[in-house]
Amino acid sequence: MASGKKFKVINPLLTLLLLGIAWELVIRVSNIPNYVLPPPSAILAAFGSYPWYLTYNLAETLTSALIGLAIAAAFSLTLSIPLAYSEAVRESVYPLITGFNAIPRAALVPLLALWFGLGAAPRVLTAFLIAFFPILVPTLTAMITMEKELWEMLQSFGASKGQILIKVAVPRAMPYFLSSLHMGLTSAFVGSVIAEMVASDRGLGYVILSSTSRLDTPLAFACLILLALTTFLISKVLSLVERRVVGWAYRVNI
Amino acid sequence: MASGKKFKVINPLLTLLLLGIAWELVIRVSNIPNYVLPPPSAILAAFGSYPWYLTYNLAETLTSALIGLAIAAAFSLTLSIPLAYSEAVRESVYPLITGFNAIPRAALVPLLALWFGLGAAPRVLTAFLIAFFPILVPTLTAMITMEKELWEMLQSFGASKGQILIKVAVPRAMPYFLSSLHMGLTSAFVGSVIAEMVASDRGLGYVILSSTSRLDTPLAFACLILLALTTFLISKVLSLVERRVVGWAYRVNI
Amino acid sequence: GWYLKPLPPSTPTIHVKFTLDWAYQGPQAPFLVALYKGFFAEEGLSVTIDRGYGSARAVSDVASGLFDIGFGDFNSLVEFKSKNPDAKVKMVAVIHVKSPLSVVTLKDSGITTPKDLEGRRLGAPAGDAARRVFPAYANAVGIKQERITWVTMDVALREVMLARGDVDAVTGFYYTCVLNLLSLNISENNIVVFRYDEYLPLVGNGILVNEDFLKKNPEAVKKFLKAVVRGFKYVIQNPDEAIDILMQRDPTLNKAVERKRLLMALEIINVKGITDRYGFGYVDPSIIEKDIEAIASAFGLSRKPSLGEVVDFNYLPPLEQRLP
Amino acid sequence: MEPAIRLCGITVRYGNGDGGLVAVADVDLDVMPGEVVSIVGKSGCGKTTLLKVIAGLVKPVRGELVLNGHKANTPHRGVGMLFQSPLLLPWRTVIKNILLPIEVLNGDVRSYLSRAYELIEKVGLKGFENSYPWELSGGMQQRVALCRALIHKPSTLLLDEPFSALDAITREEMWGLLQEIIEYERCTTVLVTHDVREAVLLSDRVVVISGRPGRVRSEVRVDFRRPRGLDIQYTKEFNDYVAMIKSLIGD
Amino acid sequence: MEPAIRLCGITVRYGNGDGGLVAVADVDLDVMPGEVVSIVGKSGCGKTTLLKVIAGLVKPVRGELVLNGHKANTPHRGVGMLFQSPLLLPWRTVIKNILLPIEVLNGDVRSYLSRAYELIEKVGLKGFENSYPWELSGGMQQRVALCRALIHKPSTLLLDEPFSALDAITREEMWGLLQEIIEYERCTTVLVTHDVREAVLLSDRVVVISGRPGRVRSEVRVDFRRPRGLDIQYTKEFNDYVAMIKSLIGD
Ligand SMILES: Nc1ncnc2c1ncn2[C@@H]1O[C@H](COP(=O)(O)OP(=O)(O)OP(=O)(O)O)[C@@H](O)[C@H]1O
Ligand SMILES: Nc1ncnc2c1ncn2[C@@H]1O[C@H](COP(=O)(O)OP(=O)(O)OP(=O)(O)O)[C@@H](O)[C@H]1O
Ligand SMILES: [Mg+2]
Ligand SMILES: [Mg+2]
Repeated sequence: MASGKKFKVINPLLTLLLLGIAWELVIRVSNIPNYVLPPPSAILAAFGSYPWYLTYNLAETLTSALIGLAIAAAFSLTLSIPLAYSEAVRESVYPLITGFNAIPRAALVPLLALWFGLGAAPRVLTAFLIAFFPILVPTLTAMITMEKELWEMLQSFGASKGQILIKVAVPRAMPYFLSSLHMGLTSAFVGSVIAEMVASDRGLGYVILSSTSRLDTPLAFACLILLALTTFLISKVLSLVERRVVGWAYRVNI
Repeated sequence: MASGKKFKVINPLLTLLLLGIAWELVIRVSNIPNYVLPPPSAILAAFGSYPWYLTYNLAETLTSALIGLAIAAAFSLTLSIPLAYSEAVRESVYPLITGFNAIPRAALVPLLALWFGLGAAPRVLTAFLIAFFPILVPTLTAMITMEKELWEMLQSFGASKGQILIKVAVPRAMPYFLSSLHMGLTSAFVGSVIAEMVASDRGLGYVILSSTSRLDTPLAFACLILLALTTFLISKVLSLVERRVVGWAYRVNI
Repeated sequence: GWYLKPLPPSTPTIHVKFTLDWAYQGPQAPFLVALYKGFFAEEGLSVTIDRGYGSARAVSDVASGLFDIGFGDFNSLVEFKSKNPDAKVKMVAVIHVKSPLSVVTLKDSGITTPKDLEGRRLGAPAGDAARRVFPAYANAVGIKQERITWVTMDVALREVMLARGDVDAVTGFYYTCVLNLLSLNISENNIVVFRYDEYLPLVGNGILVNEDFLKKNPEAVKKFLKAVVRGFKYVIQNPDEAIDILMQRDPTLNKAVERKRLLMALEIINVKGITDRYGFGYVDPSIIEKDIEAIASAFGLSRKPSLGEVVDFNYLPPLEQRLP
Repeated sequence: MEPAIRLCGITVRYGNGDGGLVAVADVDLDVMPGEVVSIVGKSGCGKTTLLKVIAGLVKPVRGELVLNGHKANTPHRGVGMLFQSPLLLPWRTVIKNILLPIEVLNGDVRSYLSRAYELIEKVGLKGFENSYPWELSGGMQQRVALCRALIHKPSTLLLDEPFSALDAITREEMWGLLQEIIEYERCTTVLVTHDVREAVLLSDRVVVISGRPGRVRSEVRVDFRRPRGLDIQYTKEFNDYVAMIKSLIGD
Repeated sequence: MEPAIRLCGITVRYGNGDGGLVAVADVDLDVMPGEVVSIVGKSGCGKTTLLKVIAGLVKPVRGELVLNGHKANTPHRGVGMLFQSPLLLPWRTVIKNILLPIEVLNGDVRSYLSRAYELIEKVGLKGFENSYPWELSGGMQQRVALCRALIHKPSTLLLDEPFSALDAITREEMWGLLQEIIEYERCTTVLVTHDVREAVLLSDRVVVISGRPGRVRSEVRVDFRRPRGLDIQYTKEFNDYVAMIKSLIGD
């Protein structure tokens, strides 16, 4: 048991390590220049040069991403209930949301900055705007594919549509809601970073932009990898929460 | 019945129309300048000025987005099976995918362009890279939350793990797979547009970028709205397919 | 007695939101120097400086009131005013008295004169100012525009594509292009620069002001310009200290590269024959008229804004304060 | 006295057009307050459908449902229904599954807690209060579902094969429990069952349905005095009833 | 002759640590090839668990499962199992649900089609071949599950309360069908049931399990000659068997 658990954490790190070594070797052997793809060693060196600066900017990005995610999660869950409640609402609102989501949020950030100023607001908002849809879709699907038999069971003793949703559809959708948070998490990070690229002078997005504009690719990669690692860790924590909260749904040990 | 169906199509269009009128009024009343937010009338005028140019570029974007989406859908479905098959594989690969997804794809497009040239490849690739994760997550969740009882039923007559996945887990996940295509669709569009902004001289992304740089905000908004409308329509078609293919899952008429 | 000396006027400090044209780099140092050395504070201004996202976007950001003052491109201002006559933005000081716009290529490509560009592939981002003004340049030099093939790409790809030979030349600010090429290990004498200002009377960036702000705080604008001019003069004297101040904002910068970038940028700010005659911030209106003319025809503008619509030099400090 | 449940010419159709199927046709049925009526018939004859009509879950294409003198066509509070499959929620423990109706009816969950524990003990599941449904055997799940149908003291009980997954002994215990509850809480009860002995033992009237489409073939009034002990099963009268009803189903 | 199924000292535990529950303890059982053995016992005594052990679905913590002389501890082909709930796939029609084992076992679906239709007709579901499971009544679903368990001509049949949702008449028809199949296809059969009459009528041996943890209390050999008609139910011998087994369960 214990060794199994350890294995779960070590395994992806091992995969990562192997990937890193392969990457370094390929670059050394084939002599690919830094600006096409920097080797892990150069990226590590970039980490080493600015540990505090990167940490500070990561913290900025992390904060706005997590706040955006939290709002997105709350919003999606709340919105999915009325959407599940009424097919008419769903039919009129859902395609609009889908359409809205096809608009590249990067194009909207300058507008958001105009409306909400240059503070944290546009970053949190962008994170939220990108993250909420991938949380909403699976949650809503799980709600509206509820088995008819369960529905009838609750109706039989006089439960209203709303109560059925709250008591059955929502908990039934929980495994999907929680697993979609992984997706929402990555989206929120992307959102924060994009917003930082377009309207901010802090956060990893800013660092990426300013380093790429100087063609300092290793530093840009260091930021990207920092983002990936952070998300990876938060995602691991999320998985633990998932197994705790909705373990009942994962009874098959595939 | 018939009137009900009509209602479903009219409803979102009506919502849209009302939104448009409200938008126009707000701008007229509050005197917001065009470059901050153009009124719908100016956007319509932009449509009118370049109908063929916009159509041509929309077709470019549409093509790469749809190809990217198709690859993403096929890839997600294919990948979800081995991921569902083995917890070890899942534990080592899934967090890496999550981490990778936190990397803003916008930051990777220049690299893709360096590696694959400036043609259609980076656009399709970006669409694919953005779209596959939101399809993978709900599909995989549906596969691995399969009821233990069904699992045992198939095992009882000697089905292998792989067969159980193919015969039960995959069809059971279909409603989630298909609904996630809505999300994948919007993501694929965003991906194509981002790539066109960074490395292309065609497609709506290019038009958005060049029109904003010419301060032609109404044209940029016309592109954004064209994107939204196209996605909205494809999303409607997807919904029809969904009801046909996985109607069994939508037996509760909420 | 000395104690009767009048107190400094107790005007409340005025807050100014200022945007740069681009990220924190060498050329942006003078503004940071003015802030960190207290030049703004001495004028009773409390200034916040934000990075910018392109010298064209600074125009609309100041016009919309997102910022009170900004550092942005004059040519973009002309286009903006032409399309939005009511827009509340004006230039009160021209800093780049020459334009940084250029075509940059490598000796290896065999291009030695601008005419050689014919039949070649030029790379640039879609909205790049140098690309957009290129028709005027081509006209002035006598290049047949139809014979140029444009390749659209992101800024981040521009120099890399040139270095790899995917394109034969690129357009952009000469100092950005040259420094990026150097960082790709291209040797300096392999780089060829054709600056537009050799053929075209163009200016570059200047101080943009929101007109509502200007109306409300004319004195503040004057004080702001005074402090900015001090900043530039200080930077010319103490480039190393300026870079140190810059590094406080972004420690990941490369000191030597940014110093070089600053010095290259100063070439179009502190120009022999112009700046030592007119001082910082001022350009002969006849040159500006010609600039407007060139932009109007290159961009195909339907309406040519008048001189008074786009510039107003009345807020500049007196000449003696502005001389280098 | 007004009947608690009155079905008038109920016809139910599933699906429409050619593919449709008439599950139940022209059914008339009155159930008096406090009466226990059993519905028996072959598999697929429409028993569950009738029960769902009474619960307001299935809309008849023709006919009327009248409850206590009022027309009804939507689900109504005060019904306790046990479905043919247990339908327990996998994320809730046994006790929470049982308390679900109370939560939904905005009842005071606390004050029903003792009733819940009492019911759990009576159906023989003491010790499994905090188990999850998937940790229970089929018969245990069915008993949990029974508790859930009873928890809110419904005035009308609709039971669809409540004891089909139970062995003879546990089943007899459950018969006792059900009689007790019907007696004390004066529920009007409609019971669908395949066990004719169960029908005769528990009910005042047995309705025999013939299949496809389901119609009322005949009704048999069972005249035993209440409370009925399990030993009446061995009387001749009882076995005569059973034989008669079986033959009615068989035809 | 070697037993087809041999259980040696089987003990099953669900969960571990303090919260765990021993469902079945030290069960020994031999089933000869072609033999029909019934398992009876109170609800929750471990019958389903034993069946799952034989199918290889549940791993005992102690004891051994030997099939045809070979140790086994994983699910094996050639078993036809009917679970306590129908477990039909909602996205497949009746006929496709029934053909599922053939698909999985890489059989030639076409050549089994006629058998599928035959089975459907025998269980009385002709006309419902292309219906979806949720369009069927509970008893109809159970019969579809029975067809699925039989479709691939399994050499071992494991039936968990196969007829619990059926009325007496349909049930008797199914008894006939099952006897026929056991006879012709010589299946080794283990049947879990609550209906003692069913157990006596169908099986060569009835095993009585006592509950919590489940242990074999006693075995009763039923000595009727095969084929057995339904009328043996009315013989005194038959009723003696029933009474005896009932009393064994009751203790
Ligand atoms: N949702 C449905 N859609 C279509 N047909 C249905 C549906 N539910 C039931 N039926 C059909 O209606 C008929 C009666 O079904 P019902 O469930 O009422 O039978 P029943 O008497 O309860 O049978 P059983 O004793 O097997 O439970 C059956 O032929 C069945 O196929
Ligand atoms: N997955 C499980 N996890 C924990 N406990 C279980 C699980 N499955 C069964 N049990 C427990 O094991 C015991 C025996 O269950 P089993 O299903 O074998 O009973 P059964 O004899 O089939 O009863 P029934 O006649 O009611 O179907 C029960 O007490 C039950 O609570
Ligand atoms: Mg039924
Ligand atoms: Mg069981």
